[in-house]
Amino acid sequence: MLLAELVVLGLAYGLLFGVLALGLTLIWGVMKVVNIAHGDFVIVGAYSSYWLFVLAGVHPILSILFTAPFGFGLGIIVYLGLVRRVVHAPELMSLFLTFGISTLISSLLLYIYSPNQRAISVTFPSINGLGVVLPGNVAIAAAYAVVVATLLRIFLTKTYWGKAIRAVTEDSSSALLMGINPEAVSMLAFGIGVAIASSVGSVVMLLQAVYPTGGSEFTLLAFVIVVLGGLGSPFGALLGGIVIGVVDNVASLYLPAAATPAIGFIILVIVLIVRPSGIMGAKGR
Amino acid sequence: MNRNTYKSHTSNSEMLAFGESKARRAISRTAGIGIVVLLLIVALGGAYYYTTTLGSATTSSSSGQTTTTTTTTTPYTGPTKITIGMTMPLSGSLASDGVMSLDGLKMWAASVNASGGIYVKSLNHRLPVQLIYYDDTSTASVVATDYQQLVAQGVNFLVAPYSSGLTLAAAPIAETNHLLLISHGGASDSIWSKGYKYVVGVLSPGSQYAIPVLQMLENQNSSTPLKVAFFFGNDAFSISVKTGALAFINSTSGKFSVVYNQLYDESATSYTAQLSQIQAASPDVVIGGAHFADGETIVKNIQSLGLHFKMVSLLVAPDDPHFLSDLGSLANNVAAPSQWESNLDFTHFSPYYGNITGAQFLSQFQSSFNMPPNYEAAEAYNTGLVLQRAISDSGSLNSTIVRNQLSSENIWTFYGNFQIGPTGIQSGHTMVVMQWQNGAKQTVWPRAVATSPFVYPAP
Amino acid sequence: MGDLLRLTQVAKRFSGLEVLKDISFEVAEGEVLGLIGPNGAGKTTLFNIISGILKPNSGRVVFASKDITGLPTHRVSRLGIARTFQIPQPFAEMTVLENVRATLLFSNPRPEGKLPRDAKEICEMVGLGGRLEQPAGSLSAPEKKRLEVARALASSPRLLLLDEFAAGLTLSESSWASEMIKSLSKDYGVTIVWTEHVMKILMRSVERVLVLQSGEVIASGTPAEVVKNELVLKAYFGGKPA
Amino acid sequence: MSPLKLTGFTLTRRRSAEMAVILVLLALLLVAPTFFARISVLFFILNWIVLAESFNMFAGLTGYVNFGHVVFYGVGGYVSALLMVNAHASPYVAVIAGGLASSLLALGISLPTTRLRGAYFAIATLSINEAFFVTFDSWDAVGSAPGLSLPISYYQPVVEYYVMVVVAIACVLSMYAISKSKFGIALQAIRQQEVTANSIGINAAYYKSLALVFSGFFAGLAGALAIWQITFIDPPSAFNVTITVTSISMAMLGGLGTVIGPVIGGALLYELTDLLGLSYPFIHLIILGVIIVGVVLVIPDGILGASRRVLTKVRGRR
Repeated sequence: MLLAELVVLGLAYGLLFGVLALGLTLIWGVMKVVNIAHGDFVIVGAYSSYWLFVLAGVHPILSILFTAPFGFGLGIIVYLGLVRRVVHAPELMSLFLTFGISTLISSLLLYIYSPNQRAISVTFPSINGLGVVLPGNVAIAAAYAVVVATLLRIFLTKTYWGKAIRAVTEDSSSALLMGINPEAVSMLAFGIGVAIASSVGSVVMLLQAVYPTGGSEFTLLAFVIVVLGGLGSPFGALLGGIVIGVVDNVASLYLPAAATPAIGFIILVIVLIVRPSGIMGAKGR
Repeated sequence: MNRNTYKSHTSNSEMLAFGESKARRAISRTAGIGIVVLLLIVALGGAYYYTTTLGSATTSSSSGQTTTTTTTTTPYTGPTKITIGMTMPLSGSLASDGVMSLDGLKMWAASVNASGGIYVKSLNHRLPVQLIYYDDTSTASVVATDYQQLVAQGVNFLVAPYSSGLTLAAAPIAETNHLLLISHGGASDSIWSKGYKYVVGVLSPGSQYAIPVLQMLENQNSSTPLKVAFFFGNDAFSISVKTGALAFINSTSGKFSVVYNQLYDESATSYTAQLSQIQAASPDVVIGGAHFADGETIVKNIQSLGLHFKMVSLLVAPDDPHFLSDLGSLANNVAAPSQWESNLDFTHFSPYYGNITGAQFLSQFQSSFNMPPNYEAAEAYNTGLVLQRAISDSGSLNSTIVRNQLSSENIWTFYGNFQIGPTGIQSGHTMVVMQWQNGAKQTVWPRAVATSPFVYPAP
Repeated sequence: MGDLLRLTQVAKRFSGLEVLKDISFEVAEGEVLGLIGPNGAGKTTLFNIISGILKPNSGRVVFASKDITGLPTHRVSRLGIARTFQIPQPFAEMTVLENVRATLLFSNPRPEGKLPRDAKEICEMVGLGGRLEQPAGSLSAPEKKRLEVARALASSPRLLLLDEFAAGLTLSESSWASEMIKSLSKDYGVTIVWTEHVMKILMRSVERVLVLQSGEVIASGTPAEVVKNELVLKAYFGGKPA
Repeated sequence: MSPLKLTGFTLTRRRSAEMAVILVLLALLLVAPTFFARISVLFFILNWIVLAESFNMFAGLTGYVNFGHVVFYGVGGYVSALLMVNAHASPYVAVIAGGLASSLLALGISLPTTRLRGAYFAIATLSINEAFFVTFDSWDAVGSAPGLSLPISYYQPVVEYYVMVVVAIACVLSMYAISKSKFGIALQAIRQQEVTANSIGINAAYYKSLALVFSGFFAGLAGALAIWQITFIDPPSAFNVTITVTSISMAMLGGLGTVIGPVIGGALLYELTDLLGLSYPFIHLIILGVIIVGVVLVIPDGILGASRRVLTKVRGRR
């Protein structure tokens, strides 16, 4: 029964992880930029939700209505001001730039809000079913993840701009021939990626304490998931998230608790050795 | 345009200098530029250190010369201030602890200087104190270089950075330069097992942390052995707490039985799996924790899983005032071993030193920094008090003399007793146990200082 | 004199899709073999298998009486098989001369080889004498094709694989290409396999043609014979005469 | 004419001037401990130069971003620390053992990972580093989370400094030798077009492994020397991703793929963070962030590339 409970918990966390990674994979897919600041945008969202809650009493779930558009705007500003310049540069250049952005965001947060950890106490009742208990906050996080994944899927398959993003991801040169403006698509993808990260921050506020320099942990998690699933593949990101979520939770049953974080990384390395471009990755990339 | 810039960046044609003199000239030029830049760095660095280290030495000696020739009365030619050097983790993973500690020291320095400084008998002068602090970014290598910088600047005494690991990185520099290093936030017992002479601690070492909690439980008249789950984080400090707790349990013969004993990963997003396993072992009490965020998450997870234990005692997190504001009613009945609580009163002990009580410390800190202090701030302030006492008692700014003076001090401050063992380890100070009761922090152990009875078992 | 290259029942699948089905043929020493077929017929895959970039699922590749099936690319190269890429892939930041020199440095010259071993000479041979110091990345598309040949020649190959070599070249450039190929075969004794999906250019310079369609050899013979083959006309030219 | 001849050396006036400057600089490094009190700053400048240069030795030459570079530093540090703490080994032996252990590890890592391309390689190496971090963090035989601390008898700052000087010189000279050799040309070819490199007879997998082994060796030496100097090692300080990212930043700041670039970048960035940390303890990281972003936007080709551009422009105007 404990196993079933952990699998359910892992699935729920995995969905959230997957959505976190969706933002990263979208940006990678369109402009081949590895965004090291991804986790810092999560923290920015989390802090926004924290202050909205503390100062105005806005419920963290409601504050997504603010953090998502805020993240979108922030993403577009960062794209236009900085990231745009390195889209065509070698991979390392964008890595270096986003590292700089990450340092800047985390150190500004540190300076403004002090290094103290922040948490809020909003709890939802646990969900009991079939002998399995799922903490209410985790269930809400999973529900959020499902909504975002569904919305993104509809956007990517039904709208012009969504299709344009997919076209550029698959083959940027032929997308160019089809009359798609790659600049606009990149801007949009970066905006959506940051919006997702920032809204994940609101949900994270329901689950744990945050602190200004905690972004790198989310970045690392998103990296691992994205590569596990196959860079640029949204479905792969969700799948990778679920794999990591379930493995992370179930492994603690069989291994010393302190050693469980290694499992995700070891799985990733093994997957890459067997399938050098991830589970859902394109062949021969 | 950008594309072109990157092209020229990646064009390392000189790497493949296939015999072309042009390429070779390019290497020469770039190497030349490189060397000039390097020289500039060395020169700038040298100038900086000259002004900060040698510079200060020359100004004091020259001022001495001028005064001796022009005045008739015996002028004061000694140092004009007591300099205390340290690094603190002001950024990085330990930043919140580092900032809190630094604030405690700043508050001490301000109060000393407001009262005119410390009287140094050997100089027959009252000198103000000056804190010199750098950010070590929670990184050991920065500690290593910055303590050398402090030594080079000629500081009189050193205060250790927050945390055991960083203290261990600072210790050899203090030791080889014969400078006193007072540790206020390094609780690992291993610091005092290396044979350092100049490293002194003001706080109870990690091995002592869980003992009052266990003593308190021992007192709760249970006839059968109390079932304990140990659930500590995986870090040096928490492990030393667990080691001390296990040693204590082994010495009590049959009062406790350990039914669960695992370390956890402090960065985990949830501890549900382990908590379920703990529940399966059906312990009476859970003793563990590590830092702030993980402590809060554990309490939240216990609530969301609907688990109930007679007592939950965690390290660090419950002692932080944010614990209540973050968790609200969930905080109730959670206990923690604590180095210090503001409601403790030691004024009836003697010799009492420092003209400040716990309550005064609380209110002064609150008004200076606009937030309530935690025990890290108190430890740091107490570090200042202890140093101040040893300087006035020995009448010297010499680290070796002050270190020897510390060996014979047995004083009380708002933080409790100060007395050190032969290795420099703190032996006088004792831990207390705090517990959240109806939204208020209460000291529940030892009975002599308790502000409220221990709520056990938790309702 | 035996065959220089012999393929026996080579097959290749990509995630279930059969790209090559039991291909068998041989190339005689000194021959110029044309390999034609529509896009997606498997020509590049075949080259990738011969040059060791891909491993076949089954079948054998024998070069100069040595089984080279699945041998890594660099070893295949050192045995004397050079190739050009359909889309030129030079070392973009190196100059033309450096591209050729790097190849000379790592190739394994054959004592009986007649090809020049001097980078400048090779560049002049393919008409790049005036571009020696230019970074390869900044060459025009036809010049890059010439560089592909220069680089291939620098490894003093016994067998040269030309992948869609004339595609995208103007008329005068492609006639230069066929002249050069003839001369390589005649004057330097290089065996050549040349793929093209446009038949015309190839027909003038090859002795024998294989027609590949959907991973199978559907016809072989002299250019004149192949052009008349019903199957080829139907499959390749959609039934209309060339 | 063979390309290898090009490493031939002709003494021109410019070159002798250059040699003079290098010799003066070396002499300064050698006598520094007599007048410079903060010798550990010089030590860590050299330590970072070795880290940046060893990163460059693989990534700069092959174009593959090794995001787990610090794993060599950490393993080198741990191996030497274990030898000193448990076997009371001579620090020289321990440092060399640390370097060798890391080069062995590099060989092991290279076998499965050199098949991976681009970002996949970067993240696979990052994951290997994280797996090492977590393993060491819960492995009692290597001290687990509390880490290891050297007996104070090992603490000899001046000796450590001179060993560091030797290692740094060896590292930069190795990079120079590699980039001027056939090996370096192979790596250049791999970076620019790996498929083509293979098809002209370059055994890319072999050369990449070899480059990683060299890179790992020097990073391992750097790690072993750092623990000798700091006297304390624990998993967060040994396998810290920030060290990798800082090494990358240093190499890029100076000029990736060049010999002298990481030397300039390493010295400059370290000294900058050091001075900023000393002067502005609360805002130095903000300043650092601004500088990094500024470097990407203003001199994306690093200091060497930028100065080359400026010089070309000046020459053009003349």
